[in-house]
Amino acid sequence: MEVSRDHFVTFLLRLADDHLILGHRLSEWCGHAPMLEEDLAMPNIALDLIGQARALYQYAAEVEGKGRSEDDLAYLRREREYLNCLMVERPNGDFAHTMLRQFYFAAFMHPFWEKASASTDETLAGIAAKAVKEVSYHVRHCGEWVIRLGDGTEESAARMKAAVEALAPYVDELFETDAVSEAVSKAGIAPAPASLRSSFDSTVQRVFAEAFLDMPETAWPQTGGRQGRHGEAMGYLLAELQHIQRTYPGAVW
Amino acid sequence: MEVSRDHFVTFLLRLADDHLILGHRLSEWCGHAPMLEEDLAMPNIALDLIGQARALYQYAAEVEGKGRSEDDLAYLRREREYLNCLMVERPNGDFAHTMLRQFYFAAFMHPFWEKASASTDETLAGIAAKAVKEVSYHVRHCGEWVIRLGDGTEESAARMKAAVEALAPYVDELFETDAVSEAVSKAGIAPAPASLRSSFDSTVQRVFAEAFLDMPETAWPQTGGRQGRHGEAMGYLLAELQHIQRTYPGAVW
Amino acid sequence: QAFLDAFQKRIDAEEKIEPNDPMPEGYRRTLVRQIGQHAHSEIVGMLPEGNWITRAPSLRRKAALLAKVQDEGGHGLYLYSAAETLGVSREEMTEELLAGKAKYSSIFNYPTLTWADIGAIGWLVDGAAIMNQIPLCRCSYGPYARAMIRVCKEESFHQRQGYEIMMTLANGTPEQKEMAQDALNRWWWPSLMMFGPHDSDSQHGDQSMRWKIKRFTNDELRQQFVDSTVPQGEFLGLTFPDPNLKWNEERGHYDFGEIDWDEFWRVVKGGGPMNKERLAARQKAWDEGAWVREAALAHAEKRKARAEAARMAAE
Amino acid sequence: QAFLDAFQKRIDAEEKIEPNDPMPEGYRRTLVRQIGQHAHSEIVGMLPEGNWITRAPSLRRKAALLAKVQDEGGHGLYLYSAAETLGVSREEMTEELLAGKAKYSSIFNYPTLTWADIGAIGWLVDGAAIMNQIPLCRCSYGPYARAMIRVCKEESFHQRQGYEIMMTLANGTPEQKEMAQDALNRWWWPSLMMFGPHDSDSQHGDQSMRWKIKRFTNDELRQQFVDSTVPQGEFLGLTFPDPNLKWNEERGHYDFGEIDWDEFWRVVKGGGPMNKERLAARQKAWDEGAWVREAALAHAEKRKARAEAARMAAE
Repeated sequence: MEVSRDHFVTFLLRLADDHLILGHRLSEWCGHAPMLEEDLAMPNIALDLIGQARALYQYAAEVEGKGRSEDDLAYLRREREYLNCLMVERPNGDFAHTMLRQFYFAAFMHPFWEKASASTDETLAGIAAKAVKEVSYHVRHCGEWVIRLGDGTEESAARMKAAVEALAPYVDELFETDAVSEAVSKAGIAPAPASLRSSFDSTVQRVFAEAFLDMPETAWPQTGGRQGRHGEAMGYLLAELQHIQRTYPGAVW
Repeated sequence: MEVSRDHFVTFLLRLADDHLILGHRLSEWCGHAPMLEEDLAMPNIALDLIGQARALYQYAAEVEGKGRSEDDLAYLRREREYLNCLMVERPNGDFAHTMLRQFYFAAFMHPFWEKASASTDETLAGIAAKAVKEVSYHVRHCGEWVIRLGDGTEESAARMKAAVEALAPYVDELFETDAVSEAVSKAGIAPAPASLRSSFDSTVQRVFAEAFLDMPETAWPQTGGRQGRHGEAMGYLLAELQHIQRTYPGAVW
Repeated sequence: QAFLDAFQKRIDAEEKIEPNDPMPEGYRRTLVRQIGQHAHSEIVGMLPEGNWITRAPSLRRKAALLAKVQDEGGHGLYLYSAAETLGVSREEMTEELLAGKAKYSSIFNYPTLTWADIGAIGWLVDGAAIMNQIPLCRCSYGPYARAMIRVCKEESFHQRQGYEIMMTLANGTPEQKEMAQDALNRWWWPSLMMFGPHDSDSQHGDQSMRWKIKRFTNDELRQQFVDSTVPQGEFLGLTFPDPNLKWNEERGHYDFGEIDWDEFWRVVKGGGPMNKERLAARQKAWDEGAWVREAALAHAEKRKARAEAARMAAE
Repeated sequence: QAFLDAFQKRIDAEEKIEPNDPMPEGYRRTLVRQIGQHAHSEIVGMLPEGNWITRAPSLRRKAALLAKVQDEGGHGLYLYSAAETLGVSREEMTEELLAGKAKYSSIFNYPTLTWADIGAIGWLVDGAAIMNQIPLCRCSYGPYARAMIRVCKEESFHQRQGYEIMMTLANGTPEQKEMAQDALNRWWWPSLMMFGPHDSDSQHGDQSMRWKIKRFTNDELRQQFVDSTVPQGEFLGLTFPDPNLKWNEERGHYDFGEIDWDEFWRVVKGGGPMNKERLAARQKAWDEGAWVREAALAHAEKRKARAEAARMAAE
């Protein structure tokens, strides 16, 4: 079963954009973390994400075959062409929000990469094999923080609860299915997002139980990121991300 | 006594940039003011500033004679080419900071425009005649807020004092003299900035006396804006300001 | 009942009801709710457009947008004043908004994603608002009717401005035209939703019509809006995202597809893309502004006390 | 005095002093001050470069910059640990920094205005730091010397990376070359200031030399830096902003102009362009992080208590 080039590129860009945008958000903390150890850990995770994004953009560029570079893809698209899910673009909020967002994403990506390391696509399998090790550290590190804050002081527990509530509408989009994700999973390239739900849920449940948190619930999941319909914070993020590339077209850095 | 075209253009750009950047900062409040009346007053002042900036950019473009438009000048220069003073680019801080910054700028521009309405340059005289009316409202409106906050509650007085301290290093730059300002004032085009100090001081003194505030003092005035050496907040402001123009080069809006 | 009949007679005679006139409690309540909702819509409506002020693509557009958003604040102010004539204060209304008890127009729960959204909002959202509001200029309650006359004049200016933005984009580069089309795609259905549920599902419709607070039904206004807007869109060379949209010679109106009422109710109830953020932004402004409002009050009182003391000393 | 002589003898014999060794109070104090300052410099130094992470012009550069800033945090961590061996905690040192009592390198009180500043900082600032730090790898205090060995290795990698950024810009478009030149113009003199006042004005110099905390004087190190950096700049085709800079055949060194000592002292005392903002940023991170640190502590205690209870129950 073959996947169309368009679908494959779209799939890769969605994944790459998730990593770039979340890496961007995380890197905004740089030098402003609550403790020095986190000023090391957060850039470390951000580095992993940017590294994964690079590998994915490079591969997307290759598959696309239009002569675009990783930087063309990362920097020179318009907002409506970025295909990341909404969760990764959410503003950082406080440390509880940031850690929870990262934990959710890692809890989703861990089984994703695990399955993808047996991908029928060798390049993706290679990316996955490297990423799965990195992301299992992210699950651990961020999960520990979720526990520490959920079962810390009264204030930290309240903030953690607020974070769970604030991010709840953005969880379901991770598991969204459409023609692209179906084509890719049918071709054995990557797991169907919906198939990762139980693994995600059990990771979250395990951590939330220790953190005395209730599982996220929402009557109104938000969606649209995969079609490039973002929140209002996204435009500002891109203005910052793209500014130098847009200001000096064609320059090499 | 003639002024060189370069000096004249530089003079106009400095003035235009002051108005654009301060207007930008002020407009960031839009929809977030502490009361509805200020959600009307602040955009109103911002509109005056943007209007003045437009007149000045248009004239600068004309004098420069290189076929650039007001938007080319406002949107398409690099950070080091913007010549606004540092005060106008300072982040908004709280309402006390914003009002004080606006009050300082208006207290400086009021005598400036008053003198400039008798400029040997007719176009500038025309811009000045219109602006002087607008800015006298800004002095009044912002001055009243400085008084209200300085002589309001304990909290508002403390915030007002903090604002005075925070902005003190940026006051002196308004009065800075260099070859450009000298050439322009010798030609009778605009007053020498230093000549406006006593008027500025007496406006500030009058208001500060009512507001129970001490005059701003600093051992270390900050400067550099007139040579395009800005603070770190400026780059983010420009990324936002310029994003659409940079993204769609040559488009008409 | 005699009072109600007499009141209805005044209404039927197209007399204006004024603040000090006797009025049925239901009439007062309906007006307070509607005017308050309307005022809140103006205030919350500053946010999606305000989102583009610092990124407006030219100085001319930036100035026009600033002026527009400022006008909206002004409308909010007139409307709160009109509601205050019915004995409810701006603070009370604001607190109801922030508590999620008072509604505002659901359209502002959609995000503005590109510059073209500013055009689309002016053209479609202000266009729909005008359709709703023109009849309100003849509303039976005097202060509301008079506020609406001012509001409508400015709104129609905004609508033209929005259309002009769309025109510029539609005649611009291919990317700009695409941006305009995308904005139309996203804003068309929510604009149709602005007229509210079908007449058959509308709660307050009939009584409001009798009291001449409303003059046309939701569906009538919606049809009017479609009829006047579709030719404008065609003139721009844009396509409406509705395969069922076509001129019906017989009816003398455009037919159009069914609104996604699930989405409608979801957004009304708080599940739109921006509901939480809009309220959070207003809440933040309100909370962070508290010390300013307190200071203004404290200062005014100090002033009054001093003036009083001076007067006493002089006597 | 016998103790001091014995201590000096160990120093002269190039023996390493270790945490539990007896040492003169002045030696300890000097080290605490210097290592603390050094650690703070790494931490505050994350800010000017951190300022460009979200705006780095390519993914490769973004990753490298992230890694670099992270390394600086790591250096801060080693150094705080080295200082802790002398009996002063990281909290205490942080509080001294935030209270303005402890210094950090003045160079970080200049803003990063363009991407080229990231190149210039790597090339010049890290270059100057390495000049200062290489001799510290042989510092008489063991833990400090060992920390510096790790630090120096990474710093020289950063320095090469910075030079490579400058090279790319210098070989790039005219605008990029201009950007590189502008960065050199702004960072050159502050880099020279990094070596501190002239030997004749240096407070702590002589004793530190005797104790082999320092191995070269400020002016010696500054000369070394100029000698090694000028040819690198010339290779880039850039011009140093010093008309007096020229090779002195006789001395076998570059002559260079006089530093603006007024500016030097002004920035040391708190009047640089970014002094207030750097401290404010650190203070904000510290204050806003307080609840996180408290929560971590509270959780650790709960865990311990639970483990304890479980152990008791099991016994």
